[in-house]
Amino acid sequence: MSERCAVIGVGQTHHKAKRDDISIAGLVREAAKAALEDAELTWADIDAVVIGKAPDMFEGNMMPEIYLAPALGAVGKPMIRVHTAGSVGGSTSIVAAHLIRSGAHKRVLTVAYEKQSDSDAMWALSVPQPFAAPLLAGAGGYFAPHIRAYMRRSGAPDHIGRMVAVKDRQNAMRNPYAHLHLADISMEMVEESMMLWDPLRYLEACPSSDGAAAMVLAAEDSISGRYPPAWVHGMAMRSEPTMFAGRDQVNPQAGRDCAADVYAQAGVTDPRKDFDVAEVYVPFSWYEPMWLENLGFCDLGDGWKLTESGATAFDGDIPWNTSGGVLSSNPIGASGMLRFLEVAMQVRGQAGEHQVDGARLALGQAYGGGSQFFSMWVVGSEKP
Amino acid sequence: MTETAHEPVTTLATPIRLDFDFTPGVAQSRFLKGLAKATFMGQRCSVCGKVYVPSRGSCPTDGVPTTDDVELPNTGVVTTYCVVNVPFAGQSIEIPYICAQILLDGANISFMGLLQEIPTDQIRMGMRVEAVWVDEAELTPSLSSVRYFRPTGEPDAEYDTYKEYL
Amino acid sequence: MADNEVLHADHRLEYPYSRSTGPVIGAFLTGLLDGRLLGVEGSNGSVIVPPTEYDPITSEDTGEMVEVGPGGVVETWAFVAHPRPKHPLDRPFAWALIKLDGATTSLLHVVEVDSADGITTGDRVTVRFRLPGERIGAMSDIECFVPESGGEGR
Amino acid sequence: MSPARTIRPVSVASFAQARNVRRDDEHNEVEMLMPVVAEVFGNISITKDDVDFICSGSTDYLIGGPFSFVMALDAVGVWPPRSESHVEMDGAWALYEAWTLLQEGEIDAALVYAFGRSSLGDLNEILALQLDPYYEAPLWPDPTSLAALQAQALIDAGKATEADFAAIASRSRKSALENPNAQVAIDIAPEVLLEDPYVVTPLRRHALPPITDAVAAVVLAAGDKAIEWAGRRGRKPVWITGMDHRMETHSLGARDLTVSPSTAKAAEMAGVGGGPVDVAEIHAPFASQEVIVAEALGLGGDTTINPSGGPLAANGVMSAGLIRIGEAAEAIATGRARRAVAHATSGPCLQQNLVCVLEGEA
Repeated sequence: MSERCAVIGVGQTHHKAKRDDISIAGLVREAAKAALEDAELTWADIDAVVIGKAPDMFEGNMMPEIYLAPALGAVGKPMIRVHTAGSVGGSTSIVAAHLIRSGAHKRVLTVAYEKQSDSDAMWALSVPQPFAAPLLAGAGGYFAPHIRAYMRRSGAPDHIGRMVAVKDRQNAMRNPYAHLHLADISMEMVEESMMLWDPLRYLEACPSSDGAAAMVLAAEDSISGRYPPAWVHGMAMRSEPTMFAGRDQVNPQAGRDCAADVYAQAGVTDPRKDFDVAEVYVPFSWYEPMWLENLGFCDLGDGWKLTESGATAFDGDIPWNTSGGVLSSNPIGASGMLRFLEVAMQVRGQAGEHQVDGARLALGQAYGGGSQFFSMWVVGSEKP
Repeated sequence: MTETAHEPVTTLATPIRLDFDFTPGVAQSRFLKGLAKATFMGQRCSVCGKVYVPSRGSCPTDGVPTTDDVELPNTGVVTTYCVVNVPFAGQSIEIPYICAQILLDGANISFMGLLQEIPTDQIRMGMRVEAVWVDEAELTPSLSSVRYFRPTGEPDAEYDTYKEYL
Repeated sequence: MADNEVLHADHRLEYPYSRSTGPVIGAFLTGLLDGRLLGVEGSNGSVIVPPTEYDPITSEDTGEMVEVGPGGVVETWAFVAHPRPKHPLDRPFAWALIKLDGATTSLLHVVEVDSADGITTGDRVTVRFRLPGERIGAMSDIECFVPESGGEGR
Repeated sequence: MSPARTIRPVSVASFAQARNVRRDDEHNEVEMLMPVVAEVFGNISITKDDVDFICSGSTDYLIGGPFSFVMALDAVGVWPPRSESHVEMDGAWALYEAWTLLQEGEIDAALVYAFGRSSLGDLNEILALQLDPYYEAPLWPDPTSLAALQAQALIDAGKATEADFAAIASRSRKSALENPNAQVAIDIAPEVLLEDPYVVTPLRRHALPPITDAVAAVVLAAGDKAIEWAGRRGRKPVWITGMDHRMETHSLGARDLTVSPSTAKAAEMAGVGGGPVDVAEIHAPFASQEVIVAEALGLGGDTTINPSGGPLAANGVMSAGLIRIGEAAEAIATGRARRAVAHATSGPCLQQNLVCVLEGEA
């Protein structure tokens, strides 16, 4: 009963710390119009709209699909708003793809965004609530102890995180849309940057960005666009409880299960070999080796060795985060979709300077909350 | 048609203030009221037997109400930690300081706490710690009743004893 | 404190949001500083007020800014005898959708009337701006609309 | 026009809700949800392990803090990890998402839940934040005022009178006497209600929905599970035969507020006109809005509207739409209807509308 689904158009904004030139509607339209142009379609061609973002408190605009409906061509159409924390950009893409696969619609526009400079990311993510613990750590303070746990478990040397920080920023130099363009990034520069949440330095953490991402998804009989379609070979979401006894936050079961599910759908047995490129949600540098293991690209404890060997570099055998990743652009609600979008660009051959030659099958991953929500998809240049 | 004597408006201030009545619910109230008496009150799941502190009223893995109250001691283990070096809004502690995941003895889940009375470069995973409470007159139903945790001086716990609770 | 008593606390959610307007909303708000009301050309010859970057029905990009008002017609109304603290006026008023002269769509704002008998659909109203020195480039620069007859009610 | 495609029959296998109340003073969201989730599974003797997908609907603004759906998940106990999603919308749209997945044929059962405590903050201020953040929200128009603009337009168009609003309110709250979960249930004649003062002219107090704390849950099932699980209660399955939802523009000044083209379109796509409608559960929070929705759904005089009491008897923000689907399904399952329509709405003045058609077996 399930229809084939493909990405036929992608669009994104130029991501910046503050897009002070544009309204919220203007921001989402910049991405959506680019995706429509890429698909060679107009607003009227779209059957439904699926929008995603992280907490509404970023912009102080409750259930923003209500305000944004006319800005996104949704008048007279179905519109859905997804919110699954940091994984939302990925989940939004998946909900949109289900609308195609179920046969409900032929062409769906999906958009994710965050205009976090309207307020302050640190505030909006952890609004102080009564009786809660006094604010102890801030955003990175939640993840830094888990990074330390990973280092302890794997015996990874200190410089691995710095390598990832440099690699992803070098990749961002190839991506005109990336927020950070640090031409002189180096291991020394990362090491000399401020230690924020020991063991995490300033340049090992993601920026706070305004930005939006959009894709047009289509059924097999409705393909159009400037580039060949990126076919969806597998997609899945997994959640586990935020806090529970014995929870493994370094290598969460939900991530492993989610990966196993999409790999089975896509016929992937050896991710490192089967994928040509992967775009994975790495907001802090150490999450690359952690997710390498979680996603089964290597054995447990060996993630850092893969990074160290250069395998995940742009010219490595399995490039990770060719767009520059979350470390180079982080409009939170859109960050997951940017991962999904980048791999679609790769298998469509439209990634320009950050194109991996001959990319045919790729993995996009997003996670959210305290690593308890995962969404992933596998896209390929061949029909599944 | 848009000539104007004014600088064009490019930003708009829209302050938003909403007031709520907040309740943490039955189970968390019990935990918070325990703090006002300088005790850690946890709850045990009747299905899996795990002890949650604080408990939000349900076992997150079994989805059943937790009703079995358990009073926990003031002592525990640092399972993992980070040293905070970044100033941010709402922060009231002088940097750098240690933010630790603390597993109370008898609990099956760790929570985040401030660690003091030790230089930031001497903290270790597995360190034994105890809660230091505020003066009795200052005790309130809030985590602010825990001034901080400090090392007890006991030998470190073996990694294997807490590795599931990082 | 009884053992079964549940705790409560006041919780205030507060932030001074600062929004970038983009060119179209920015032009409208700049117009308010000048004491002018602006719309924007939408699809099929329409004039959208307040102006947005997109047509509210077709979603197509909008065109040139055009001046509208200062008078208009009440399309529908709702009378508030007891304003809420955050309402634009602290005395009785009516919310109204007002189709300004030259506009195709209606603007949501308030009309100063002291009773429900003072307003009817089809009434002509005109804008009352705040004094130039009090304007900040926001919707509140429009203090309210008043009946064109002068607001004495009927 | 009928639905353009064949759809997979999916049943509303179980429905549960907490008693709708003005204020649950005691529990947090997890504590409110747990008994309802237990009941929705218990009704048909299944556990969380029997559902393949979970989807919820809620909004952070009711509690005034981000990520309220994250903790709510603890009421289910998603371990081992589950395929799970969340919409920041009424639970009716969470049900739509789950229904979409079930259409693909790869899963057979899903849990949908919704929760919202409107009592914690000032709903009149909170809902203003749904409006255009540049032009409208800064004026803080409250939902009652916006509904009154719509009601006045309806009166001006000669489509309804204040007496009609009172009749709807009177009928709703009288029907609620039969619903143990309803919040406002009373038998008062419309003539008496018309003596109520205006809150915002032309809406009198009785035309407004109550403020409600509510949670609700539904289990959807397809294929053999639908039949088997219904059979465990001696029931026949209640099938969803069509579902659709549509959005309108946000600009109130660009809409004809006296009609609901989005409801009409959704009704057409869901196939409402394909047979007689015995019961319609309409999510029209203000009495005046029921007039508009009933017309858009094309209902005739034979349809019983809101036998549960509807949103005028209990209006849990984020759950009231899901509850309409649950109540409509119960009406069929208990033999009070053979074919029913459920409706959910979102946004000011009925901006977004969902329509679900349910049928029992003869």
